[in-house]
Amino acid sequence: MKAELEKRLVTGPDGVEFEVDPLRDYYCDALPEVQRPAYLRIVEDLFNWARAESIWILGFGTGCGAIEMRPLMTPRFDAYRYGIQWRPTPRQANLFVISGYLSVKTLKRVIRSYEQMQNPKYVVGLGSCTLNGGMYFDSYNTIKRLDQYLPVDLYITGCMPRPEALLAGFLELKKLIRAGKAEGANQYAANFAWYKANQKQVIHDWDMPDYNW
Amino acid sequence: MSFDWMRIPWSLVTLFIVFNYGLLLNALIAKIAARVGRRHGIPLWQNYVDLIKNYGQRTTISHGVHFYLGPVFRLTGGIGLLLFVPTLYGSAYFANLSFAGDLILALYFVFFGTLGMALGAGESGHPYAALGVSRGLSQVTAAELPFALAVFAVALQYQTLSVTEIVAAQQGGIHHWTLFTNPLAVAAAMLSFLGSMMRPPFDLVLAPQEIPIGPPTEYHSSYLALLQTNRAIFPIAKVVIYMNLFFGGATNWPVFFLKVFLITMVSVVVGVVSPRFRVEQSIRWFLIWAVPIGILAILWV
Amino acid sequence: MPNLTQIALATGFGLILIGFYGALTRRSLLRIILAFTLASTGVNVVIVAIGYMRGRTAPILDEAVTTTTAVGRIIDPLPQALVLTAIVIGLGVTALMLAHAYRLFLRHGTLDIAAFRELKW
Amino acid sequence: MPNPILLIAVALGTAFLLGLLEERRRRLAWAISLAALAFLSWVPATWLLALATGQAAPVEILTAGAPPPFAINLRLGLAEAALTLLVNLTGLLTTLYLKDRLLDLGRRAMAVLLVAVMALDGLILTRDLFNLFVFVELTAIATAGLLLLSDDARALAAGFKYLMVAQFISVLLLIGILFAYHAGGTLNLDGLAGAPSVLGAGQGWILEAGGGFAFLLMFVALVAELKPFPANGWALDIYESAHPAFAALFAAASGTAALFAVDKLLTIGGSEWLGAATAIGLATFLIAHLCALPQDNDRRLLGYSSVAQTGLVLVGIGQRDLLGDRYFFVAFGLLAAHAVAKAGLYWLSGLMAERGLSAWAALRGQPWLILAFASFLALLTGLPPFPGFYAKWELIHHLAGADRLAPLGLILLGTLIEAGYLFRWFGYVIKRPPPASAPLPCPIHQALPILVALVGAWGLGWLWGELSGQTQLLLTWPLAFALLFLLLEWLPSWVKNTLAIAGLLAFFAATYDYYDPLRLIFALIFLVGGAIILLAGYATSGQRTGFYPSALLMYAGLAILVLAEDSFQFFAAWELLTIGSYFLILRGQAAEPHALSYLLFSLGGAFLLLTGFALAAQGAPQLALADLGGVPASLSGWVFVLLAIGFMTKTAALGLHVWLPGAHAEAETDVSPMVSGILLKAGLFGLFLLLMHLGRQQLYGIELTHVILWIGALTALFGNLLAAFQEDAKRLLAWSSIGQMGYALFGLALMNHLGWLMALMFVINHYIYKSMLFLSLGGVAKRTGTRDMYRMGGLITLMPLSFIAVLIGIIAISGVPPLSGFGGRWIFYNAILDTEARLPLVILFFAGPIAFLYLFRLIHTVFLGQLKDEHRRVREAPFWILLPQMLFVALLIAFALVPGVALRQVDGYIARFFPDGGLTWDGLSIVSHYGYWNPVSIMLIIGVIFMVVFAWLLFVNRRAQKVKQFNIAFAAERPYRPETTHFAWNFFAPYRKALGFLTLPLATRFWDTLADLLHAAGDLGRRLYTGNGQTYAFHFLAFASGLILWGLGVRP
Amino acid sequence: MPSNADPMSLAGVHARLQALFPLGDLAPRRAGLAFVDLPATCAPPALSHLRDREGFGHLVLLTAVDWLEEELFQLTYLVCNREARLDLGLRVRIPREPARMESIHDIWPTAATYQRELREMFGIDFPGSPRLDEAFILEDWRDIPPYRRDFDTLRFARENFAERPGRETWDPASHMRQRLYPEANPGMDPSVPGDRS
Repeated sequence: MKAELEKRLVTGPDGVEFEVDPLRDYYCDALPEVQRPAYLRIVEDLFNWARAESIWILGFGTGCGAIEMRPLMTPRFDAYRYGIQWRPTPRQANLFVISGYLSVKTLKRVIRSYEQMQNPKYVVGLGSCTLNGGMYFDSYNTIKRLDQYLPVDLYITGCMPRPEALLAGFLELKKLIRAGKAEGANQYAANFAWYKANQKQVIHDWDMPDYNW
Repeated sequence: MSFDWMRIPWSLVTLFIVFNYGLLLNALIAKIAARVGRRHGIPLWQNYVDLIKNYGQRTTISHGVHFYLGPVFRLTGGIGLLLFVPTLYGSAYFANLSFAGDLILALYFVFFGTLGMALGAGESGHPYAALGVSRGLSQVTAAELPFALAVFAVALQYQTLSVTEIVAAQQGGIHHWTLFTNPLAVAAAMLSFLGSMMRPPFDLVLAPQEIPIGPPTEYHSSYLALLQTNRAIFPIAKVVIYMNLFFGGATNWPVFFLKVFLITMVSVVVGVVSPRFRVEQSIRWFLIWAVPIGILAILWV
Repeated sequence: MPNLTQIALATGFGLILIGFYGALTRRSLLRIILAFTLASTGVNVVIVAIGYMRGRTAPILDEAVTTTTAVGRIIDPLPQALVLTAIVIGLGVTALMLAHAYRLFLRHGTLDIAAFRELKW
Repeated sequence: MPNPILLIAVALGTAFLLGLLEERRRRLAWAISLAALAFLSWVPATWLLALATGQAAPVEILTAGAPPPFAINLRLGLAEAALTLLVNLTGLLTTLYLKDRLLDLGRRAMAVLLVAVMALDGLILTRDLFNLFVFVELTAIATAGLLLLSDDARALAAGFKYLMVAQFISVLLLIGILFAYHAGGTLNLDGLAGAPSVLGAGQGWILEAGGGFAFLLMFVALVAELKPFPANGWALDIYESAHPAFAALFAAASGTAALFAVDKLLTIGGSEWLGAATAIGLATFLIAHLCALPQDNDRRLLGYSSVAQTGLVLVGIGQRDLLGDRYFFVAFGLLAAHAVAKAGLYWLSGLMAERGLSAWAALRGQPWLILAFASFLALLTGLPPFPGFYAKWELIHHLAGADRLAPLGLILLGTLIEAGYLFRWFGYVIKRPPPASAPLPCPIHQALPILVALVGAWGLGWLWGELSGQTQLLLTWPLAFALLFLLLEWLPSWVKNTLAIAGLLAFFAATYDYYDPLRLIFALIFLVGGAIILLAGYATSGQRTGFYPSALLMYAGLAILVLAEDSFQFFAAWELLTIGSYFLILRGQAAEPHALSYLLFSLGGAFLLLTGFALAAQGAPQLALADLGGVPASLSGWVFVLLAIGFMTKTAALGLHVWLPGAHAEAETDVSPMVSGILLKAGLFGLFLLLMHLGRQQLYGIELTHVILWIGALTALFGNLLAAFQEDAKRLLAWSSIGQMGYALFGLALMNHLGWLMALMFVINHYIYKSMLFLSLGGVAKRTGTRDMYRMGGLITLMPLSFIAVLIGIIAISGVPPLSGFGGRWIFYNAILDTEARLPLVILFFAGPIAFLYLFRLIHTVFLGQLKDEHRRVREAPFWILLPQMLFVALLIAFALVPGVALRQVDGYIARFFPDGGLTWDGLSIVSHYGYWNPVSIMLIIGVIFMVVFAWLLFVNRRAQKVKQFNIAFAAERPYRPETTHFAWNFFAPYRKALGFLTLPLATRFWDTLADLLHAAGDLGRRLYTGNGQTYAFHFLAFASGLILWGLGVRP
Repeated sequence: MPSNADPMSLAGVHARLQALFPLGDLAPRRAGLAFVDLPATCAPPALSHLRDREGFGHLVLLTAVDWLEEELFQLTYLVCNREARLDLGLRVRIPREPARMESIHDIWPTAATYQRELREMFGIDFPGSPRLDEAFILEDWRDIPPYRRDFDTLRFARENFAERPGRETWDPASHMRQRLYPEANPGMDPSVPGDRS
């Protein structure tokens, strides 16, 4: 456990001595709940349509696929036409594109960012490395199957899929969202323990709260 | 001034019109900027979709009471600014709630939203938020100076602080506009307009490439929706003030739409092609270029 | 031939100046005290010289100078009376200075005026 | 009535009687000498009473039964009675003080003491020149003898040096007397004074051969007794090495006698010598004060001070022709003040073990000794209600009347320097750690003289109040109430607090109908506002000694200030509130240097006010404030400048602001709001009066109000700008006060209706929100133990009420609409539309938004951001500090909603000075010539919109997950520690890069170099006294020959 | 390739270096690049000599090779002389078990990162190198350093990471030939998964 996270005794300005436990005091330790959709069917459909039409991707390039996302911002492919744009903070993003091999160290950061996104959130895995380890199938450092650790809505195959494939994938994702079948967040919340067990099996020094709000 | 209750529904109508116009105008401007980069650009209704999506988000987090109230202050600032200034000159319906206060109220009410938002961002505990606010405040103080000078010059010229009277003085043909009767003041005001519209070269505070989007870093889903609503209303309200003071106000809605579009295009045209200033460079730029023109304006009147 | 008062006055003032010169230049305490006594004697000479009138006698009323004729024959008696007190006072002050000099010598072991400079600035 | 000759006879008789006693009966000898001295004091006391009440006429004592030319005569008039009483009383108390020393030295020492007192009495009473010489010599011998009382071995050398100079003096004096006798024919003073001469009456004898030269010699000899500048090395050595009791006698008694001797001499010398006496007095006064600056030995410092004070009395004597019948009141006022204070201070010095100035910190063991020490310092520097204050007031007014501005200026400069080193010393006593030695031994025979001196000081203060013909300060209600608290120190603090609050409110209620609308607002802020802030006093337990007298002294000053009709009351009130606030600020933890700089700036300002009032009064004793406008045009420019600078030192205008940040930041939690919220308004009140009466003034063609306009604008800019760069919360608020005062100054200088209204709005607003902010930040600093903003953070959850107070405060300061700050800005905009001075507006427009910078920085770094570990268990601020804040919040909101309540009458009142451009108050909205403002509807609309939007957000975002401080999107990483994630240090780095060059501390550097120059001059000056007796003798001769050469030149 | 007479050539450098340190012979790889062996103790002085005297101012890389069979680690310091466009590789052999080598971070500060990586990946200790034991890529790694040849990555991957069943590997050449010319080589159904070697 890192030095700054250990429990420590602190004396306040008025001499009162008390204990500070960083993991309990600095982080909210609530667990995620399953969020049911809106009451009315029609309202949920409207929201799903809006979510489909305005996909905000988190700017977090994990592997070699990130370079494939850049052309989408250029005039040739222009993802903005489909209501897709990139947001710097996970708070405001609702799509997390895992673009390539995911080392254990990056997985830890990916989990933290994923958990900081708000409920209807989707994960798209790019390339064969997220599917089955790809050419790093025998690597000691990369995970082999993404959906063991994060609820993945869509895989776009290819080593690395070209921007056209990405656009096709996003359109496919839109269909899923509009159909209401992209409930990865609820799935993550439902079997949270299973996901967390898998993650901890691979990430040994887990110096964060279980769910990073 | 007796308070006739009819003003409220009419001002809500103004609010609705301006809100929709704001969303469409922002989308249009985004498309123009895209077309400059030879990109197709977002569809015009995209802002609506983003708004609905953000309102539709199921979970939110809250860092504390004032974090929760930040966007409320911001939106109240935007709506208030719009309603305290008469949108259409001469029409009994669209003079909004301008009876309450005059130009000074509008000038200082701009800071109400900024202050509330700054406090909310501060409470999020994110260092980028505080850093963004510090940069924003530094830039705004320098940007406000030429605008204050221009407003004072206009007040001196027309010997009044009431917006309605200023617009009244500019009616009757294009040559009565302050643009022509007091060009220096308008020049200073427009330079300061560039600074307050958060577009390059002065968009360091909210630029995604800088520290992630400054103050609203920790805001998301319904908070962000409120901020988006404000981003539709607040720029229009500010432009309305510029229109009323310097460009002869609007007597009917089409003229209003046209003038607001053209004024906004000034900052868009400059913004699309220019790089980004650091904060001290923008402060120096304002103090070296915009303020002397402002001083000339108040001396010349 | 300058008359007697001028000679007396000259000697008196001469003595005073010598006394001042001695007090200011000599470093030893005793020499300074001596210089001051010289000056005070000079003053006494001057006092007496002022009271002198030509052709008059000492102000002693006896059978030679009766009280009635005295006013025309004697010199002005007042300075001479004053000089007595002045001499006594001079004596007192000199005695005190000698006592101080003695105690200073006991303590510092030297009589040089420049040695007693603890109190300065 | 006892025969005055007894003064000499009893003293001499007892001295010889002591000789008859055996050696071992010392206690009896001591008792006898005490009884003798008591009788000696009783005689002149009865005479003084009789002469003062006119029952007796001055009496001539013919020693030999024959009229003067044939025998020596002594006179006992009013002056002589008073002086002999002073001498004998000092002698009595000194003998009492020297009990132990006398008992082990034996009866001879007592005899010498009695002879010394007798000689001094003789010096005062005698009218015969030679007799004068005899008593001078007797004093010299007695002094040299009594020097040996001291246990300091260096006294021997001092005694010898003194005797050397005494020898010179006696030589010159004797020759002078003889030649005077030769020329004037008689030794009697009255004879010489009236001696007819061929050229007319008066000092005819001087015209005889040698007469002028004789007088010159006598004059040089007697002035040398007064320790004039070059020739006072020996006096300083005596003061340093003598036994403190004897030094008291030497300073008080022999100084007095010598001064009266010179006074008698001057009566026969003609008026052209008065100029010489004034010049010598002034030179000694100034240079001695300068040389006292670098001193750190307490007795030598007191030596320099007494030499200087003697010089001042000599100046008084030199101005006798100008003062006329007030001469005795002024001269004896200065003399008595010096004598009592110096005696008291030397007696205090006798108690101290070490000689360092900070060793006096042992005084803190006995609070009444601190009161004595403070009274003596106030007595010396001439602060109210002591005689020195009345005397200096008369002296300055006469000097101003006769256009003698050089001596006036030099006297005030010297007094300022003296206040500097004395109150620096007072700061050491209150603040420095006491020496490790045993607590202060204070046996009864040493305590009694000090007590008598203290009672004497206050008695003289009362007496001089009566004699001055002005208002008797001690009997004014506020000051009496404040002094009452000196007696109530033993009560617990909450009782005293209740009393103080009740007193303030009662006084306000009693004097309610004396105020015109303008004064009413200031009275409200001073008294009722003060009472509200005093509520915070309940938060501290214990006795809090020293707080309530000083606080009420300040409030007394403020109360009298508002009610003052004439310049005397105004100036006395100004000085009272200055001293009171100095003692208040000094209580702060590290406030010593800042309190001193505050006092010096305020006293400097006060002396400018004094000069201004004196010039305006043109010789009259005081000037009614109402006809301040009636000053002739030639003077009004200068009066305006002097008074304006005086008032601007109190409102910390640019250049005179260096004291404010330190003073307000280092003061205690509930003192800061008093000093910042209330005291700054005294300066504004003064400026209001000034501009109301004098209006626009020209000086050499420059429009003065225009200059103040620029000063106001620049102060606002630099105040706000520097506030943005402070790291210490209270310093940030202090700098912000400077900025706000700049705004008020600007409003005042606009010289139009709305400008003054804006200034008043600022006065009210600034009081409310600055007191609130200082209280809340004081509470936060008390709880978190630090004032540095970057050490705090995230306190919003732990101290919500303080947060609300600060939030409301910053909304009000920034001028954002709903609250009253906006009212001020609205009136400001309407005001500037009327003026034609445009350029300062640019600076003020720039200063406006800068206020946002430091306001956001204050609230963010303290309440928002990351909560540090050690602050996790911080409790809310104490209840009694929160209560005033909540009162202020309510006050602010009420004032925002209905500003009319406070401003309506004042608006009418100002209309008397500026009829056009007023506001019309119809219904809820306020309409001016240019625009309209409806506070209630603005608040309503904003409230409604806010509630609607808030409801909408609540509906949309019902279940927000409450998260803690590290749940932030920190680039997918875990934030390291709260300290590293709280952004507070160097908050406006880009601003510093852009405008950093404006924050160079030029003013501070200027004042520091000035202070260093004075110290260097002092250090250089004191090098003159090399300690070598011969050098001192040479100095004396140089002084004598210089004076003689000058004298020969002036003789007609 | 000018003979060693030309001072600027690698041979010249080698000759001069030979005079100072017990070098192996020069193994030129191509024009401007050669390798030479030298004992471990001489490496740091040789490197500083090359840097200060011979103008080899740029440490291109520091890597290691695991000679499992000879129980040796071979460290290669590749330095480059920009002006003369010469690259010289110094090869040093250190024993595998007490894998320790003198740190050269004081000659080149960048070497600290290389040494930190070698420490994590090979387990070679460079005493005195700054932040040597801080996690570089592998956080909280509990197995033997992965770059060592006696570490079986495939086994580790299978044990630690969840696999997706049904993964097939096709030889790309034959697969494409089958896809493009199905008639030329019948019987090979491209869709049938070949077993993995």
